[in-house]
This record gives sequence, structure tokens and C-alpha cells, in this order.
Amino acid sequence: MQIDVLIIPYVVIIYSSLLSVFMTYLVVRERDLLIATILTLTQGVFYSLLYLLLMAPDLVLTYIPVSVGVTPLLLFLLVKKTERFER
Amino acid sequence: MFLERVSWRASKRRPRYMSDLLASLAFRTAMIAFVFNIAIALYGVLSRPSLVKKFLCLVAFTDSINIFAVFIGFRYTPGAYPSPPILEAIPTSPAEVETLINTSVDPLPQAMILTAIVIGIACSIFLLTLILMYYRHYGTTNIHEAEEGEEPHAEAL
Amino acid sequence: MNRKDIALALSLSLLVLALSLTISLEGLGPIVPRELRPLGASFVQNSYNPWNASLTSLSLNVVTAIVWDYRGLDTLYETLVLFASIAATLVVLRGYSELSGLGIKGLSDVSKSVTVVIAPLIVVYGIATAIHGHLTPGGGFQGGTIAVVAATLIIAVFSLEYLYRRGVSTSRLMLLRILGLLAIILTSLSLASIGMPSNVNAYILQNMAKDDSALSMPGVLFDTPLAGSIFLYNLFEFIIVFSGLTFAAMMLVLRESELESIKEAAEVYE
Amino acid sequence: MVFLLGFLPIYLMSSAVVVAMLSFITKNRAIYVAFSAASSLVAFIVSLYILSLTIGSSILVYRYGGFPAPLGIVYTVDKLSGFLATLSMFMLLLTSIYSSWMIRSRWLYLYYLLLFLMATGSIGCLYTGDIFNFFVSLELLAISSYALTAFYRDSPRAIRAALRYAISGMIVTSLYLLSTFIIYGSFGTLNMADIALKARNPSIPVAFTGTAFGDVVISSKVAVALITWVFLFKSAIFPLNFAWQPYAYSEAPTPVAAAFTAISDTVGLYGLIRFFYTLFGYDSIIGDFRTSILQLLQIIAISSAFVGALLMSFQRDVKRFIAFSTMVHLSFALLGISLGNVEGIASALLHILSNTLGDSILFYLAGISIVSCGRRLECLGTLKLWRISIIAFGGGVLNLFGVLPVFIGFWGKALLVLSSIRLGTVVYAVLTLFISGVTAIGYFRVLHQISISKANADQLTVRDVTIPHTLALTLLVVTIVLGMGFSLYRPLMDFVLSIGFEVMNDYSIYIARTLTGNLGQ
Repeated sequence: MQIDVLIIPYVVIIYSSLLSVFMTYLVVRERDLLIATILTLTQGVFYSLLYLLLMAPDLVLTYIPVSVGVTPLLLFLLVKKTERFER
Repeated sequence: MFLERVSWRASKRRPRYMSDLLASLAFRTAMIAFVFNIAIALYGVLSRPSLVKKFLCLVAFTDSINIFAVFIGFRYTPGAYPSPPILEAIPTSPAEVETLINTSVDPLPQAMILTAIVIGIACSIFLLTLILMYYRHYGTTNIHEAEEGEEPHAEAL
Repeated sequence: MNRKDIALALSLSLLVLALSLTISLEGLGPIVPRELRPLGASFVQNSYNPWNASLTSLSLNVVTAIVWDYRGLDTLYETLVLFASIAATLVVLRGYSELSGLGIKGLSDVSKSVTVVIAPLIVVYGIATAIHGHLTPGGGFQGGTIAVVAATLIIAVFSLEYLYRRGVSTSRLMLLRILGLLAIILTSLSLASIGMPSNVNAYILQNMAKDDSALSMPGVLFDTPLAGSIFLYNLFEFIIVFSGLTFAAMMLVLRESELESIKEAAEVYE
Repeated sequence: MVFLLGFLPIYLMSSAVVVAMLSFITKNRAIYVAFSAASSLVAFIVSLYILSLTIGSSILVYRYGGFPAPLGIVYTVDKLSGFLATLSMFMLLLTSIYSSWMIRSRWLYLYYLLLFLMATGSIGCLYTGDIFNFFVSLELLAISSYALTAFYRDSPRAIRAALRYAISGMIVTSLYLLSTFIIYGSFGTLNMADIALKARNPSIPVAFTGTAFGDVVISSKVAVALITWVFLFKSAIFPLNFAWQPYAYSEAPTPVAAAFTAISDTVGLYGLIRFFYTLFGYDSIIGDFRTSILQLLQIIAISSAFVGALLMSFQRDVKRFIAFSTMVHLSFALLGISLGNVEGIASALLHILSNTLGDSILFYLAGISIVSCGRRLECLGTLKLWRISIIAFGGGVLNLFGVLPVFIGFWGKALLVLSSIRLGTVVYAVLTLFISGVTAIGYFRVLHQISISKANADQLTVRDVTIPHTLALTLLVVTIVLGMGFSLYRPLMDFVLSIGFEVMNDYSIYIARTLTGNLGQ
């Protein structure tokens, strides 16, 4: 029953790539910049999952700190220092 | 139609797995999805007035391009899932290198994306400081509002 | 929907159409590629290959081998891009002054004590990822970004004040960063400069011995593959990325009263 | 001495690092200035030496890390890239000397640091033989340009110009990255020579990379379309230049604005030449597509030159005026490239050269009036205080206008007209002359403005003007010597034409030398 196990990654790949399109759409539409930042962060998690499924452990190790750690933190600080809502 | 063609062609050559069909579907769906992702993010950069939003969309844009490239380097290995391009045994033998060539994904796109991610974060940092400075000058991060409040030929002195 | 939006939508759909056509007409290779591209296969074959010594880099991790050996110049430039962005940040926010005693305490004691335990662990994990970059997934940049998470955690939980009191100032980080970059440049030139006086052929960024140049970096240390200069590059890259990104984080965290000081440093526009 | 080829970018980046180190040791301006000037002088001499090597042995190859071509990164230098790199290093030298006079900032080391990084990126773009390495160099060039644009961060407009430049620039470089990935996906290689070979014959096997991997035709079309867009942006051609060029030129420090032409914009035109002649030439598999794109580029170039000439005529800001003048010249260079014969490419090179020299004269002298009065055109009246300024400024303007055979600017236009006549498209020759006529309005309006505006010596903030005067005069002498040389000394013209010939026809030598290494030397 090797086959059943093997289809799981492909299903997850389809799922996360379709979801990431939806996420990007939400990021473009969202007017609250703080929520948009959190959406970007969530998208980053999905992308890391994709990197993992696409067999790129080096990229996972790079991408998780960058997109889930450093960039959102800097963005939170920026939004806090500037303005929260897009008009 | 494409799907049928590919799976038919595959079935003529090799024993058929269920994951074969699904892999083909996954490849197409994901790559086209990321093409759409690139376009939506680019639309966001070009149309939204808020600089922070532009920045977020820019990040989404570069990230989508990167994932798109990993798909270029991915492959399908019948009967098993591909392995990362890393040798695991020390000391290793020529046979293991040969196995790795048969199972691993393409390492070069990964190396290029690693470079691109670093460049992306470098640009992000600079862009964030610029946006901060922009806010300190204009009191807003909305480019439409900032440009309204400024006379067209103001002397910079 | 004004005219600009329509033009934008049209051109973007053209982009989508072109790229989708490229994909579905198998422009990027067969849709389910079963073989590696020959170039990728060459990298996998040669990355750890003592049996063909003139092309190998003795690294078990093929991605690291490409990043620091086969395409080392790319990575050198990439490091410079990071350097340029730090310098650019400094250009935009120059003239700030690091003020202590602004009275920001940070988060609660519980989170502080948790951070005290976690932060060193993250840094150690980062270092391990960096220096084992040629053996396991990881490398200088990966390790550096992991370690930066610890630094940002400290900034978030303990506030900037704590870092200043610990002697972590931006100018020191900058110095560390410059020294790391200098070390990378010197490493890349080392074999070429050893070879030059004795008239032995050697290349810039060379790692292992080649057909036309006999010089080589140390390949093995106590039975463990060292992958020559890749180990050194990863170590220095760790320092560079850690100091550079921490520097950037500290610059963006600067409090309002610290940012005010850049106005006093205003210059004449010319 | 092919070693120098690989050493030059490393040398430039170490100069940047040393400047940063100096900032921890001393705050003395003189030391920074002396170091940068000496360092860029050495870089200029090295690039000149490399150019002389390319004349002798046509194409030089340096293998980084000792890896053979498609496996590792190689630097491949032919006469074209050697020539443009020499120009770029020349401007680096002039800029670092002029900046010592112009930039009074306390943070001079940051300025020089970014300048050296920009030069490193430029050299990387011009010398490299690898499309991904080109991307990385382009990114270094771009980010240091953004930072230098924002150097006067106390002016809101500088920050806005830098933001515009940075956001549009990041989109564009990401698209370049995307097309790099597409090319890798279909060709299975990143080396320019390898791609050039496979674009002519996809089924030819090459060591390490084998044959092409996917359907080469469709992906080359998409990639070339994207890349053309990127390079048009980089070289500031009409519809795309409004994203950054007038803003960046007018808000960047004056010496940097002068350096943008040679160091940054040139890279776009160089990339176009490289992609449309060496990589995807007339006999490549996308020959028809390439021809139609080149025809489109001809129309774009003409309209861009026309718009630039019109906009130039009613600018009230000196730096914007020069920015639009640059736009006209680069559009002419693009026209020369897209015409697709030897004279066309030679004229493109001469346009780049004459525009660099003329722009620098104008910027360097306008710097005097900007320091003492401001950026309005009326302020140029300050130049009337020195006879040298007036002579050099007039000379620079006449060179850019390009009707007197004494100046190098004339020969660019002459070759362009000759090229379009030889191609049978006389309409372009007529349009070129017509647009040159339109630019005359702008140029003579500026000269007229100088003659009517008053010079008030009492307003002058006293500064020694020896450096701008010396540099402007030197540049003027160079333009005149080159212009006279082209009239009187035939080998100079032959050299420029030989670059055009090499670009058009010698791609097979490029491929052979790159893929077999430089073993003969």
C-alpha cells in the first residue's frame, strides 16, 4: 500500500497552492494593515510547507526565520510607528 | 485534455501509479496557481495607494516567483517520493551518489532561490526604512494623500 | 474601474496567459519531469566526489556546494547586497543617537525568564546550522537568520535598553559585519595570493585542487569532511547575517525620541 | 594577465569595505577622498588594461573557482563590455574626485561606500557571462542606486524619488529573475554562451548541461519579452522612465546623477545588445519574433526621443533638463541598437560615450550654480562669473546637440543617420535629424537663459571652484580630442565599427572561447 502514502504530498501541494492564491487576494483586499501583515505571515507558513514538500530543506530553514520571524516583526513595528488603516 | 494526454503517455512507458496522475495534476495546478499569484500580487503593488500595502504585495510577488522556481526544479520519481539533494551517509560511496542522482530534486534552483531570498530581505529592510522616513516627512503612508498636499514645483531649498 | 485599472488588468492577464502557455506547452520541460536537468545532475554528481577530484567541492549538501563553491561569486555579491542594504538603512536614518534611560521595561518577568532560557538555545542552534552547512541542510545564511530570531526576541521582550546595557551597540555590530565581510573576501583571495608569488596557478574563490592548479583548501578534519573553504565561508556568513539583520532590527526599533535626533543632524540640500 | 579580470570586482568591493573600515579609524574627509580617488584611479587603469587586452586577443575568459564554463561562473569580456566597463570606471574616477568638492556631508564614507558598491555591480553586469550572476550584480547596482538617490534624506522629494525608484526597480528585477528561471527551465543552463549555442541549435549536446530540456521556442519568447521590458526600464526609455528617471536624476546628489548615465543606465543598453545579438541573434530559433521586437523597439525609441526632446524644452530645473537630455540620447542609442547593423551599434556606443561626457560637463558646472544659488535654470547665470565655466558649458551643450564635427556627439548622430540610410529606412534618418532639431530648442533655451540671467557675485558662497573647472575642461578636451580624432584618425572609427562588427557576427568566437576556457593564453 505504498501508493496511498505517496499521494498525500501531492494533495497538500494542490491544497496549499490554491489557498495561497486566495491568501494573496485577501492581502490585496484587506484594509487593516495589521491583519494584512498577519495574512502575509500565514502565507509564509504555507510557503514553508510547500518548500518542505518540494524537498528543499535549505530553503525551509531560510524561509521560516525570514518570513515568519524577521519580516513580520519589522512590519509590525512599522505599522505601529506609522498608521494602521489603509484609506 | 492535457491531463489525459500526459497520463496516457506515461502509462505506455512505465507501470502506472496513482500518484503519477496526481503528480501531473499537482504540477499543473500549482504552477498555474502561482502564475495567478504573481499577477494578483503585481496588481496589488501597482494599484494600492498605501506604501505598506505595496510592500506586502511586493513580498508576496517575489515569494511567488521563488516558489514557482522550486517547481521548475522539482521532479517525479515513480514509486517513491523525491529526496532532497543531500548525501546522508558519511563516508559515502559512488553507489550512493548514483542513487542520489536518481532520486534527488534539482539543487540549482534551490541555490538560486536562496540567493534571491537573501536579496529579497535586504531590499525589504531598506524599503521599510524608506517608508518610515516617508511617513516622517509626509505624515501618511498613502501616496495619493501625500502628493495632494504638495505643491508641484516647490523649491527644495 | 478607471482606465488605469483596465490597462493594468489587460497587461496582467497577458502576463498570465504567456506564462501559462509556456508551462502547458512544456516550455519549462516536460510537465512531470522524471529526469534531472543535466546541469543539476552534474552538480549532484560532482558535489561530493573524491573519485573525480578536479570538480568536487567535498560537500555532502549539494545546495551549499553550489552556493559557496560552484557559484560562489553569486553569493559574494549577495552578501554585498545585504551590506549595501545595511549601509542604505544607515544613509536614511543616519544621525540617530542611542539613548538609554527612556524607561521602557519590556514584557513581564515570566516571559523574560523564558526568553533567557530560549534565546541562547536558538543562537546555538543557529551556529550549529551554520557550521554544519556542508553536511546537513543549512549554511551561513540559514544559521544567521535563525540566530537573529533570538536577537529580535530579546528586543521584543527585554526592550532595546537591555541590549545597550549589554554593550550591543549598532556601531559594534557594524564593525563585526565589516570584519566578517573582510574575512570572506580574504578567504576568497587566499589561494590565489598564495599561488601568485610562487607562480603557481590558482583561481579566485578556489576551494579544491583543479586540473591546472594544485593548491587546495583543507578537505578533511579528523575524518569529518570539512569541504575546505565552505566551512569558513559559512562561519563568516553567519557572523555577517547575524550582525547585519540585528543591526537592521535595532534601527527600525529606535524609539521616537531617538528618531527625533536625526532631525538635528539635517544637512544642506545641494 | 587574465587574472586581473576576475580581480577587478573583488578589488572594488574590498575598496568599499576599506572605506567602511576607515570610518571607524578616522573622520578626516581628506583621507576618504584620497583613498577613493586613488582606488578608483587604479580601477580605471585596470579596466583600461583589460580593454587593451580584448583588442589584442578578442575575448577573455576568467573562470571563478577554476570550474569550467557551464558548471561554474565565468567572466567573459569582449570589446563591447571592455569598452563600457572602461567608461564606467572613468566615471567612477571623475565622480569620486568631484564628490570631494560637492558633498559636504559628515557621512562621506557612506557615500563613497555606496558609490564603490554601485561600481562593483556595474562591473559585474558588464563582465559576467552568466545570466543569474547578471541578476545579482544588477540587484547590487540597483540597491546602491536607490540608497544614493535617498542620500539627501532631509528632502521629502528625495525620499519619494528613492521610493518610486526602489519599488519599480524591485518589480523589474524580480521579473528579470522570473525570466532567468524560465530560461533555466527550458535551456537547462545559465551560461550566456551555452544559451547562445542552444538558441541556435537546441539539440546540440554540451558538456555538463547536455541538450535543451524543454520546448525552447515558447519559453525564449516569453523570457526575451520580459527581459526587453526590464532593460528598457533600466535604460530609461520613454514609457518606463517616468517610473524613476526624472525624479532620481533631479533628487540624487549631482555627482551621482552624472554617474547614473555611465554606471547604471548603460547596463540596460548593454543587456539589450547582449540578449538581442549574442544570445538570441538573427539566426536563432526565435529569429522572426526578434525581428518584430526590434521593429517595435525602433518605434519606441523614436517616440521616446521625441517625447524627451519636447519635455526638455520646457523644464525649469537644471537637473531635470539634463535628465531629459539623457533620455533623448539613450533613445537614439536604442534606435541604433534596434536598427541592427554594424553602424547602428557603433552609433549606440558613440551616443553613450558622448552623452556620458556631455552630461558630466553639464552636471559638474551646474553643480557650481546649484551650490551657490539653486536648481532653477536662472541660477545658471552664476556661471557667468568665470569665463572657463561659460566656455565649457557651451562646449558641453554643443557636444550634446551634436551638429559640429569637432565634438564626439556629432559622430554618433552621423553614424545613426548612415545606419538608417544603409538599411533603406530613410524615414528614421529624417526623424533623427528632426528630433535633433527639436532638441535645439531646449539646448539653446538654456544658453539663452544663461545670457539673460544676472550673476550676483555677492550671493556666492565662497568655494574654490578649481575641481569642477578642471574636470569640466578635461572632459571638454576629451570630447574635442575624440571628435577631431574621429574626423582625422581613421583607426578610431575602425575600432568602434569593429565593436559593432564583433557584436553582430562574432558570437561563435564568444561561444567557443567561453565553453572551452581560455586555454590558449
